[in-house]
Amino acid sequence: MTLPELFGCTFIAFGPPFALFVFSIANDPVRIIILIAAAFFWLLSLLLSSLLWFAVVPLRDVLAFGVVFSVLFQECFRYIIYRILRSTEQGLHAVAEDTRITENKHILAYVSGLGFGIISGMFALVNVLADMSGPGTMGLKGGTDLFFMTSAAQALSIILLHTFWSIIFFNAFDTNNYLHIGYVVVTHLFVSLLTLLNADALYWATLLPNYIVTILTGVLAFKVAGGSGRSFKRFVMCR
Amino acid sequence: MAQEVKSAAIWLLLLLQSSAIVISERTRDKIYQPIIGASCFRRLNGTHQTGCSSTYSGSVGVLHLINVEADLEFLLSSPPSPPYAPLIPPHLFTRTNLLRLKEAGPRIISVVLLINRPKKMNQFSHELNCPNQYSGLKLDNRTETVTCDVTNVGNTWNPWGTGLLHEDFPFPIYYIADAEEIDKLESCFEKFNNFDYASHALRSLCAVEVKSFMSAAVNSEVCMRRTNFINNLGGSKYCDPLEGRNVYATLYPRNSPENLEANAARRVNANEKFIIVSCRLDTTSMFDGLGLGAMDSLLSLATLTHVAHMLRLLLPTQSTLPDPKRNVLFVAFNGESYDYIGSQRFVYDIEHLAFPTRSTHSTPISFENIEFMLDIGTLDDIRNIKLHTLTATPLAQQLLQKLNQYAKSPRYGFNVNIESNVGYQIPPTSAQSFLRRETKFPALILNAVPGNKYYHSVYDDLDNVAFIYGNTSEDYTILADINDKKYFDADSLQMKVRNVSSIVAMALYETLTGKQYQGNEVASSILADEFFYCYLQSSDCPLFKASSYPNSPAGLPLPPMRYISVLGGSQESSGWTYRLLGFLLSHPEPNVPKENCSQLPLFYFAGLNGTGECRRTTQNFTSALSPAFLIEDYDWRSGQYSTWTESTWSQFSARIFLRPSNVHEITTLSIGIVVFIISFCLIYIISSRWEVLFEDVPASNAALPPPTAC
Amino acid sequence: MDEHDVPSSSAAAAAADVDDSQSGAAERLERPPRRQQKQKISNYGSNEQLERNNADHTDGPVLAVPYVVVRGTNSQPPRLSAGGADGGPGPSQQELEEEQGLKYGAQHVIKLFVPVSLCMLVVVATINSISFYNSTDVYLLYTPFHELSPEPSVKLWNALANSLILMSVVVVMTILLIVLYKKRCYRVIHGWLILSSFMLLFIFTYLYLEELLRAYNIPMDYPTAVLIMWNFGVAGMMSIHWHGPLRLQQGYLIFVAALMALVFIKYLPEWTAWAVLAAISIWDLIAVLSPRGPLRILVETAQERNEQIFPALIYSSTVIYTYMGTHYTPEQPLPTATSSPSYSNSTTTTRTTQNSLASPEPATGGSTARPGNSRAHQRQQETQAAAEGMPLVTFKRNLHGNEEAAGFTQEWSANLNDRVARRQIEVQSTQSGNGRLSNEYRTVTAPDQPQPELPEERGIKLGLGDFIFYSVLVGKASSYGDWTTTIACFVAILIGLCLTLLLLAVWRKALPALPISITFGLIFCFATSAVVKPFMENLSAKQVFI
Amino acid sequence: MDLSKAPNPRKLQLCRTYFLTGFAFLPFVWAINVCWFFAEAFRKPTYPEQSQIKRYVIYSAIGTLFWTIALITWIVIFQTNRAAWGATADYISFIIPLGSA
Repeated sequence: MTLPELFGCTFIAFGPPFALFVFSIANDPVRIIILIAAAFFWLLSLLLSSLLWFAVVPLRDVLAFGVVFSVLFQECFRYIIYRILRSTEQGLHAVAEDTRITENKHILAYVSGLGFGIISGMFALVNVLADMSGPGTMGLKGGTDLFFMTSAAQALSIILLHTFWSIIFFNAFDTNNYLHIGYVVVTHLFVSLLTLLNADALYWATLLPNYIVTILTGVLAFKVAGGSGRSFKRFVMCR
Repeated sequence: MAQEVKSAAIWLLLLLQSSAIVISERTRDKIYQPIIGASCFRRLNGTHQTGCSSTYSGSVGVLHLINVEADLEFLLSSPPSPPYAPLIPPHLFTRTNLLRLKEAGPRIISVVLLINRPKKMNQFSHELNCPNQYSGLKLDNRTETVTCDVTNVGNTWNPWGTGLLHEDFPFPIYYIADAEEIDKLESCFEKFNNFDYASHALRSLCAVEVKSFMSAAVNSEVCMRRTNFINNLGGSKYCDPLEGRNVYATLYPRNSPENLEANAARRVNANEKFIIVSCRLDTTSMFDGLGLGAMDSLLSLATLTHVAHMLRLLLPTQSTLPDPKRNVLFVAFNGESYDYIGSQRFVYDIEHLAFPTRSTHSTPISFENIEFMLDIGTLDDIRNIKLHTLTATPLAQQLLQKLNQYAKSPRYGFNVNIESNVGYQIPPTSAQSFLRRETKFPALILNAVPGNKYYHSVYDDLDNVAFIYGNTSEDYTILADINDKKYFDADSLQMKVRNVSSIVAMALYETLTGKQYQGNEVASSILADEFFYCYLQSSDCPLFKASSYPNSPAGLPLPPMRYISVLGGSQESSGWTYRLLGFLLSHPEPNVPKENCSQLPLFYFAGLNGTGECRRTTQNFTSALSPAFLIEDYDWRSGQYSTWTESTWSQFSARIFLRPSNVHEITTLSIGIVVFIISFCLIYIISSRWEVLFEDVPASNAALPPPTAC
Repeated sequence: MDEHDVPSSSAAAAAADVDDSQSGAAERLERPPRRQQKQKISNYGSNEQLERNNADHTDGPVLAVPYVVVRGTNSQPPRLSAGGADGGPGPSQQELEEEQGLKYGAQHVIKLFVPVSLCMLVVVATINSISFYNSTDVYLLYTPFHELSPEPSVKLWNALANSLILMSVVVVMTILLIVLYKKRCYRVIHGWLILSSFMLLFIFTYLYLEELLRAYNIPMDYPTAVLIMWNFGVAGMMSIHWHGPLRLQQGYLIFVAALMALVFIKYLPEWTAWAVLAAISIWDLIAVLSPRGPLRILVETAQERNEQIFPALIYSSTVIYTYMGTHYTPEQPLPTATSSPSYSNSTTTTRTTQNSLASPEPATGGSTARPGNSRAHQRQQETQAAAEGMPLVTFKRNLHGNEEAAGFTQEWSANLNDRVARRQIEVQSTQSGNGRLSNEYRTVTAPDQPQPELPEERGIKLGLGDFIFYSVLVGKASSYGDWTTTIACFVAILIGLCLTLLLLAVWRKALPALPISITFGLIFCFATSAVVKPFMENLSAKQVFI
Repeated sequence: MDLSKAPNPRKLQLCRTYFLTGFAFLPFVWAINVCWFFAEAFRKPTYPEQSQIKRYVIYSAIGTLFWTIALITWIVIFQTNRAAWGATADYISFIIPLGSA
């Protein structure tokens, strides 16, 4: 029935990540493994945070609590995976096909970030998508029929954000740039808490800032990863 | 590490003690809302399929409330975003409207919801004008019965019938009885659909999805063939024949030695004489599990029960009768609504000397044993009941005279007048199966002039018979005195039943004993009260309790289902009637201990006050499965026997939700595709020339000249 | 401007924690030529094609040879000297082997991820589309207790009893198989295998087809159905038990495993399925690792007999090559150390075009780029190189719940000579300078040597049993209608597989593939459906993203 | 197994076996044969057995095509006439659809 909606939202949310995967991950077994490992670590963080949420019965309905802690847990695990990757770098160097992955450290960061992003996006969206396959759409008991599209857009922004965050985060720890670390954690908290407004269908109040943050973070990540206005110009000029 | 372990342990403890289970709401719970109701389903006979079925995956339609005929025009003349699901109140659920909806086709009308708003309704019967039109008494092998003239609707047995029960609909019809559910539907319609019809195509509309997919198709022949033919590992079932149980009981136990057959040779005991008093046990309606048939069949069942009860109490032992070989056989036929399944089978069994069954160890009964048959038809209006016979016979004369003698006697003050009606204008009752075999068969039919506007419909309920439960916790097992009218006023249902059954019982009393009835005792209206309470309101009632095993689980607080249904279906009504007749027609056996009281004819009842008692009963079952399913390669189109089958289905369900407009869907999809393609191109470009973009960082890349790709 | 020099320094730092700084310098010194010649490739316009080449066939001696040389020289200078000093297997050898083990491990992991994921995909899709496999109404003979009572305790002991029975059957069958194998009753074993795969390919496929059509209410006539079944089954038998295209064989093995998993999901009671999963992985552990474990015995027997084990049992990421070295000697003489680069490149490029997988030769070849590589040394190296191809020993169960062991191919020793020969080729090619030769490597167009390529598959092999039980786990998880649980199980299992393969590459011995993955899978399945699911549903219902 | 390693006579033998097997109502095997040996037959540089392989491949292709057409036509005929054929259609039915003639 509303298979169109299903596919539409799937494309919106997972099209870009899929493209990223196809063009930058799929060729290199090591990257695939790192991707999945990152996903696994994200799962662990989620498990911990939901355990906390589940255990603290009184605060179950206060989603903000769970959100804050899960964000913190995620960042912790981001750090853990950072440590792990950096410590196994030598091994990776030996393992990797094309050594770009170890020469350019941002690739590791990017891959693990994408892993984080994809899995979190999936967990946020996959059940919604499954429910979307029925004949109905949102809105019978409150909620607008924009629900699905906004969820998809939101998930996309989260996926991209995770990627950028990892790039910034890893680099920040390489260079002891605490500003960047702070930036990552704060923006993550900001975005997640902002989405609390979605419950009241204040979509523009959430989507707009989130995408602004996404773009800013993207630019920062671009800079961090060695891009610059000049290089970008050249990149564009090449046409 | 240790701390982690500790904290984990603490968490686990918390988990264990936090017994509050999390109610997490899936998105689908916010999308859908279930609607409780009853669905129309598919039945098949030898030639046709009737009823309705949804599509395989469930039919979806946009809700549209029909208040006046004009609203239908909106749906039928180029609706903005079909398919629609009209919400139709009963008074608009007419043949013409339904047929128009059917013609419109499933692309326009995908679901029909019948909502329980009976304000303007003044008639509602979906049976044919001539019930059982194609079975019953036929002459010079016409396909239609001669006992009813379709062309003259006013003179038919169901003048208000629309015949929709025998139509085949391409869409499911769902009946919503509960007021809350109706409010849900209406509010949803008002909120989302009931404005600016022009823009229906552009916005999300409140729609309903009904799942009632029927497995069977075409006709009984096809679906039975497919069911019996195992064509792969897991054979699948398409339809079941309608099947139930007739309940019968004799006034006197047939325990005289010549009636107990020692050897298996089925010999008829020629000098046994039976007066058959019969009625119909079942009823039907369009929707699954609904339909009480209060007026169309329950009245006659009540009368039969009272007659049996009264005769049992009045009459002396069989040996003292002038003709000690005489006996009365009370039979309640099942499945009569579907071409006389029960009576056809009964006749078939008697022909084959298969009644009673071997298991009863009693001699079979042949037609020679039957003295005459008094069939109690519908008693819509007891003021003018007619005694129908095919031909004028002295027997009929005498009985009519006896009946009227009591009916009119000032002594009892029933002031009922029973007229005679001779000829082919015979009501659609079980007697027709007997007459069909042999027109000389002495069948007399008590039947009132049809006055039931809700024949075979969900509205033939206690309101239709104006029943109010008196709940007089009096002893209903004893006969009442003629003069006590304290509980029920004269024209209450209880009194009507009391009067009619008293008249019949007295007439039969006179017939059996040869003496006129002089007593003051008449049938008990309290029994009638309890009887109707059980059959119309709740199976969890005193009468059923008394007539079942002591402290056996009480029946549901719902009236028993009286649709014949299929093998393995709930045979509630036949079961209760069986116990009831057993209880009311039996003699107590005080000196038989409980443990020896398990084998028929001995039966252990809870009794009036719940302390069990052992009684010698006479009741039993016979199968009510149409002979058509017994005869090898029966010709399904011959119309000789009932061929009704009921399709199997997996589920009935209905839910409402918002159906997104095509515009919305297309927009979503196109946005998705655009995003997808753009991201692909973009990322391909970037990844193919990422050295350019991120030139500065990796030392090894730094020395590179720009790639030749650009 | 810190972005500019930070990464380089960090690179140096990262390099420094393994090498000394001058090695880092050497690194920078060494690499540019390679990059340059990489550019040259693109000049030749065959950029895409080559990129894709060394993308798809991640083994590329094409690139590997110079790489290894570079790394070998700068990343472990002490080793080089050690390697130079004695040709024997010093510690340097060990570590090199380890690296390569990891390297091919990485490729093998992916080569296994794909089929495992496919198998799970088939199962999950079936579970979600065909309700038949979702409801247990009929039961296996081995599970007499049907968990019908609502009591959890009763269910529990039912499940335990069932799994105990099932496991004992499994154990008996294993031992029976070992006995047969020891007694060399190959006919019996083969008959057994053929019978079981026959049943799967015909009866269960029949059932599957029927339910599939039923689920979508599609009419079909017997002639068509029979023809389809007949074709499908026979082709399957041919490609599994005889010769067939590799992809087809792999496809059939995946499908058979999926069918088997579906059978388990369908006919095992709820809790029993979980109990069996746990029990089977424990049994796997015992049977493979314990000194007298039946599968270990089987492996050793197979080893000392130099046999490869029945293809019906194992998913092989490469061709199972049956007649090694039989055709080699007549057709071409042993190439000598002075064979031409063009020839050597033929060996390499054809290896990239064939789908055979990562073989350690180029690497080891690179590592042997030093004076005095004696035959003994190479042979000994062979043994170690062979070790990383060592597959996981696993079982396959057919519907009787019995199981056969799956070994691995031992062809390395069978065709030792060819290896030695080609070893010499590569040694020669690598000896003659890296950059230039590797250029030649690339500039040469697709080779057209009629003589067949030398056999050298040593792809990792995973028993169908692992496919089956992974899929059972994921399928069971997905049968609760919650996709997050399914995904969690999936990820957990893949990670478990990764770890197993990592250990395999490190320990160099046959390992059970089930325990780690299944443990992870079970933990995540239950944790997710109990704790994470409500959390995530609350979040996604309120559209909160974390 | 891997063709690129098999000696030519072996290839020819395989191809022939597949071709002959196909006659046992096994169009699928023919299809496999075509796909599998196509490169051998047409892409590879010529070698003595190639002509035969080519012939087998072509015959297999023809056989596959024939079978495909035959099967499709039969299915079309059956699906269109199933309701009309009545009992006979039911008796040769593997799956009889629910709820339709």
